[in-house]
Amino acid sequence: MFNISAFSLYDAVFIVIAGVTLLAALGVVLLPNIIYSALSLILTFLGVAAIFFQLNSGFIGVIQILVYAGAISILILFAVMLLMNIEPGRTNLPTTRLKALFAGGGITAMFLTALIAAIGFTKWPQLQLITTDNSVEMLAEAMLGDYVIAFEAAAILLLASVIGAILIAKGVQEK
Amino acid sequence: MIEFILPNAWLIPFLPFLGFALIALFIHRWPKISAGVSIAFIGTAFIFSLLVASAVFSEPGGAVYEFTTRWLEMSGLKVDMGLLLDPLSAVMLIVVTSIATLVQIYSIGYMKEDPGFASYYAYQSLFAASMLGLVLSNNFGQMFVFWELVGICSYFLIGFWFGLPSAKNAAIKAFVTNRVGDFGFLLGILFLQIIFGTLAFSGLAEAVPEYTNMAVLVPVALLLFLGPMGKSAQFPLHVWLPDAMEGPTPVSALIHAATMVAAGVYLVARAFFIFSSVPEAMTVIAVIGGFTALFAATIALVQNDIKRILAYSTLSQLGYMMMAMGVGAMTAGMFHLTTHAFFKSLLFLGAGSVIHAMAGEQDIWKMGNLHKKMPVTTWTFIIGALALAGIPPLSGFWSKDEILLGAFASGHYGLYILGAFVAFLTAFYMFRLIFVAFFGSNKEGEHAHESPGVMTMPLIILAVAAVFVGFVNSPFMHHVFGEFINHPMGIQPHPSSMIMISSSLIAVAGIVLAWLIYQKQAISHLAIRERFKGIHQLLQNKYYMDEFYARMGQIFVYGAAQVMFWFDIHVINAFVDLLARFTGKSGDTLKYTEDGQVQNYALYMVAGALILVVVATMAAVSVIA
Amino acid sequence: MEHLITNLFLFFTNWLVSLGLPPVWADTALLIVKWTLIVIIIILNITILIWLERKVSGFFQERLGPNRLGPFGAFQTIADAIKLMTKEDIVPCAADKLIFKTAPMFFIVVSVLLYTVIPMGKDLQVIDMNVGVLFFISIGSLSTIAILMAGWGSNNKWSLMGAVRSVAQMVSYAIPLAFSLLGVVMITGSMNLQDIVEAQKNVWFIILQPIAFITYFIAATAELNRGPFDMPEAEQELTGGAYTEYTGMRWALFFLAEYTNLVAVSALMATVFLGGWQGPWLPSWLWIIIKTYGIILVFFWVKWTFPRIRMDHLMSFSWKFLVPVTLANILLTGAGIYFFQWIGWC
Amino acid sequence: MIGLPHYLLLGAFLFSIGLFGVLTKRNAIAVLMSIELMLNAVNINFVAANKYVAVNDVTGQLLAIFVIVVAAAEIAVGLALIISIFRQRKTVELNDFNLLKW
Repeated sequence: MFNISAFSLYDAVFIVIAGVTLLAALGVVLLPNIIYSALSLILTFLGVAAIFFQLNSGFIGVIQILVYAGAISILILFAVMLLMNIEPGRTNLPTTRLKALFAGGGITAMFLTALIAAIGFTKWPQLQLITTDNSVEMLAEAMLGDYVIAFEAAAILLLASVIGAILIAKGVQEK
Repeated sequence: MIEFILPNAWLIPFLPFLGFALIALFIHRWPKISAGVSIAFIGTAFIFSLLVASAVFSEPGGAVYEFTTRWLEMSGLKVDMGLLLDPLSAVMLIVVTSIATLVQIYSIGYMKEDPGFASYYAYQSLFAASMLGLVLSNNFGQMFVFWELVGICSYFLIGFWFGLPSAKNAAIKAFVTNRVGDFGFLLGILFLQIIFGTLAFSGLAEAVPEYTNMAVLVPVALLLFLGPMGKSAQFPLHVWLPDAMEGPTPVSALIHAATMVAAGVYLVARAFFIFSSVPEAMTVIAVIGGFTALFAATIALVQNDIKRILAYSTLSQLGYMMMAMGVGAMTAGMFHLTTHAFFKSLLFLGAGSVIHAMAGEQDIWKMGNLHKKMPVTTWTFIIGALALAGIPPLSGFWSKDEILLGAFASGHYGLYILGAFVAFLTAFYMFRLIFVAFFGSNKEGEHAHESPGVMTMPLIILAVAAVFVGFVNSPFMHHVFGEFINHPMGIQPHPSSMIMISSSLIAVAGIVLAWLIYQKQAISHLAIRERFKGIHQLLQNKYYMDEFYARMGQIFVYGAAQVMFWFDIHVINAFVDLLARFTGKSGDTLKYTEDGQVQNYALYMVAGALILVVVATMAAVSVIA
Repeated sequence: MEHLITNLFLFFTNWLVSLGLPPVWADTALLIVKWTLIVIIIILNITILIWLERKVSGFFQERLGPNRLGPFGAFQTIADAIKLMTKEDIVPCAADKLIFKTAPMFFIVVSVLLYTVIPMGKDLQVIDMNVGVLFFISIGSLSTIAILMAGWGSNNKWSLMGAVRSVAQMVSYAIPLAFSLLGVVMITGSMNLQDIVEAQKNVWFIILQPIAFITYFIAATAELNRGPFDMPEAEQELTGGAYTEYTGMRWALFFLAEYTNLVAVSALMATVFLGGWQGPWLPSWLWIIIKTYGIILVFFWVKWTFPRIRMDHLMSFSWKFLVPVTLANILLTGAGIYFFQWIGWC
Repeated sequence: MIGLPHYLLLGAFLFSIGLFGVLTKRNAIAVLMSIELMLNAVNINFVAANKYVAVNDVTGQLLAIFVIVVAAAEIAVGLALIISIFRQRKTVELNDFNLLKW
């Protein structure tokens, strides 16, 4: 399977990005300090964005950076800073209940096995990566054409969630 | 200019809408500017309408322009929107824009003191925009949208003085009553979409006549007719229109006499291809129209409120138009719509002028001798009344005559007699109003004063129109109107001098009777009232329709509530109790799995998903193997 | 002159290929060379800029500015740089050391990354990306994280407060910033910066989109944390905001990154609104430098002329004024495009 | 050499890491962050499948955009809820969110 002559720069870049992304993702879950978790979450987002760039979908990549790395991660960092009331090094520990820990780990392992098995056993046709990136125009066409209702619904969802978030976070004013 | 306006006819409804938006958003603080903007925009729309009409009527038989664009498209649903410019819509455009312009000019004087001056003009503009949009729609879907917009504008305008409980209630009543009709209308539209796959008039006009399954088409046509029934206030749904007079009088003139209530008639004319292929529906329309005409005319005989008399008269005339549609005389119906729009708005504006002069007094018995102080109002009002009564050669004569002729020629003799009788009643109650209010002996009218020029000018213009509009479909002008506005399925009989003469005589008889009773006082109206006390009571109370509705509502709602109460207690409640007991028992047993830990729930969820994945994989493997 | 730099690049890659390197690797090497060049240019440029700002601000305030070292005090910055480099590197003991040390590096990397898509001349661009404008905005939004890291890592209340202010300000102003550029993107029909430059062959977008230019300028001032929107650093009340605890080279990195951002934003503004590298007689890469410096001088002017604005005014100015105005501009642009298509001008 | 399966595998690993986080973390914000990981994994699958399979179609990328939109909404409301709970209970530990416990 592994053929050194077919190994290209593209593959090397992929392996590096994927490795960094996965390490950062492990960091999110395993680091005991939630600030570090949040920062490595940002690194994961950037890694996923890099994966998108490598897939020649620059638009999604840029959106990924803009929305996830630029906005969502800031929200998370703010929330973390607002909600810290114990020492930072103990903010993101795994659950104390061993049963839950083992059950979670076991289920995750089984799930991963099932997924890997599914990917491995599927007969993938020899597919080539589409290298053209005219996706911005096509995305615009699709978004405001066939999927316009979904687009509107997403807009309304965002509006509703913004208002909801503000109201919930503000809390009830005690008179 | 004409080349420009045809593809850009959307400007006609758009301009008033722009006016509405400007007033509502920016300039409502300056009432005078608001009024000016509103009038300027509707006036421009009027000029555009004239241009459109000149283009449409330049070809024999009328040119038809249709412009369609795709509004939104996705797999399985295509929604078009478009403009339809044909003689029918051109006539309606002119009627709506001209009367709206005059009414808005008139309102400068009438609404002068009102604190809501600017918002009044905003509503007026919005109404004009929606009405014009309705007229220009080329499909049922778009039309329905504007139909509802018109309804909401009517609601706003009836309830314009929402501080008065009566105005508020009238607005709600109008809205709710219209909902009943609109619900049926919407159902009809949906059925059309399901059956024919299109809502465009052009597409339906081809498809409907070839469709033979009457068991489907009859209910669809009747459902569609429910919309006009509500909007044009036909018999069971008529109750809102008289109450709608709580709104400002120019509103009554524009909306509840000339334009919005005519939308129902317009719809029937627009969808004539559907109704005319369903004879049963035609009969229903004719009977309901005729009945409404008679029913409302009789009520109008005994009303004392000047606006209510006119309101019932409007009802009656709308019934007339519907009757014309029903007997197949589509041309006559549309013609009557056009002429009626002019003289009825004239009458309403005249009534408004009187009310304005009398400082809000609406009871005709408290007026009198107005003709000395208000000559312009009086004489224009009389012209309008003569036109309504059908005195030749005023406009009402020609159109009313055509309707009677249509009823006669299509063999509906009963309806013909009914129509002639209604014409008699019309002449009578209109001149009862005139003799009592304008020439009566009461001294109250002495304090009146003529309205300012900004109010009398529209009256004069409308009076001129009321005299001359009728000629477009008279034998003198070779029935020009009918040449453009007709339908192959409609009937267009040759004029008959017998019917003309008889109907004129009937009208004159009505006027003479009114003169005898109310002016000459040869017959005491009080004596008549005493003699026919029962009937008078019945008419005075509008056949107790409102009370009837209220009573029926109470009986049915209360009765149904009784039944449901029993059902609820003995069936549903028992079942629910059973469920509750079951739930309680099972909850007692199962509660120990619910430990309040979100993650445990997530764990169960993922485990379930995992089981599904494994089962599916095994199934797939077994299929392959 | 025009093709001087491109020819040099071409020569370099051809040389590498002739040495037997695969073209892909040669391109990669060229990319590295380009980045190195950019970093060198940035550092040189900023040395000049810092001197220029001090001099210009001095003149604004009727002072002389630096005037001892070298002609017109031109070597002052170099002396400062030497001072900063030799200073002791202090890390507060209560600080979160890892975050404290990473923040300046992250900041400078993000700032340099901004230059990826800016066309610095005809055919002179690191990567010609079809979503260039959006890329610029999204990378720009990353610098908030660096500031937040600096503020948190310092474990000092002034730092944290400055960082939180700064982030709130930058997140708020990122919205009008992006919306202002949208008008231009709508007219061009492309987010590629080269296309945008090409589209200004006849008329600059500052004329077609004056509102967008002004809103972009305001939003960019706030994004850059420059005066009069320099609340986050406000020395008088916050003792320097997020950078309070930083000294020596780390502080210099922040300083450097801020100026890097300033140049990048000005260059983008020149590209998007002032016709980019287009101009007569001079070579294209000189034109963009001239235009960029012109805009930077305006930034200096604004900073040293207006007083600082209160934080709540700052926020409500963005949400209640700039965002509606930019939205209205988008609406207007759409209507205008439709109108011009309708009368057949484009 | 790198092909669609590798991207899918990356997605699978990322998803599993996120899943592990959701099931075992104590801190509510950490759970939200893990959910973001899972959503990102899904996005990788969408975009990769789109880029390898569909030549003239962008449905996969479009779905990814919608996922991002929903994620943004989710994180905003989720964090607001956590803040609201924190105000009441002074903690973000999921174990302490036990008002609904029997």
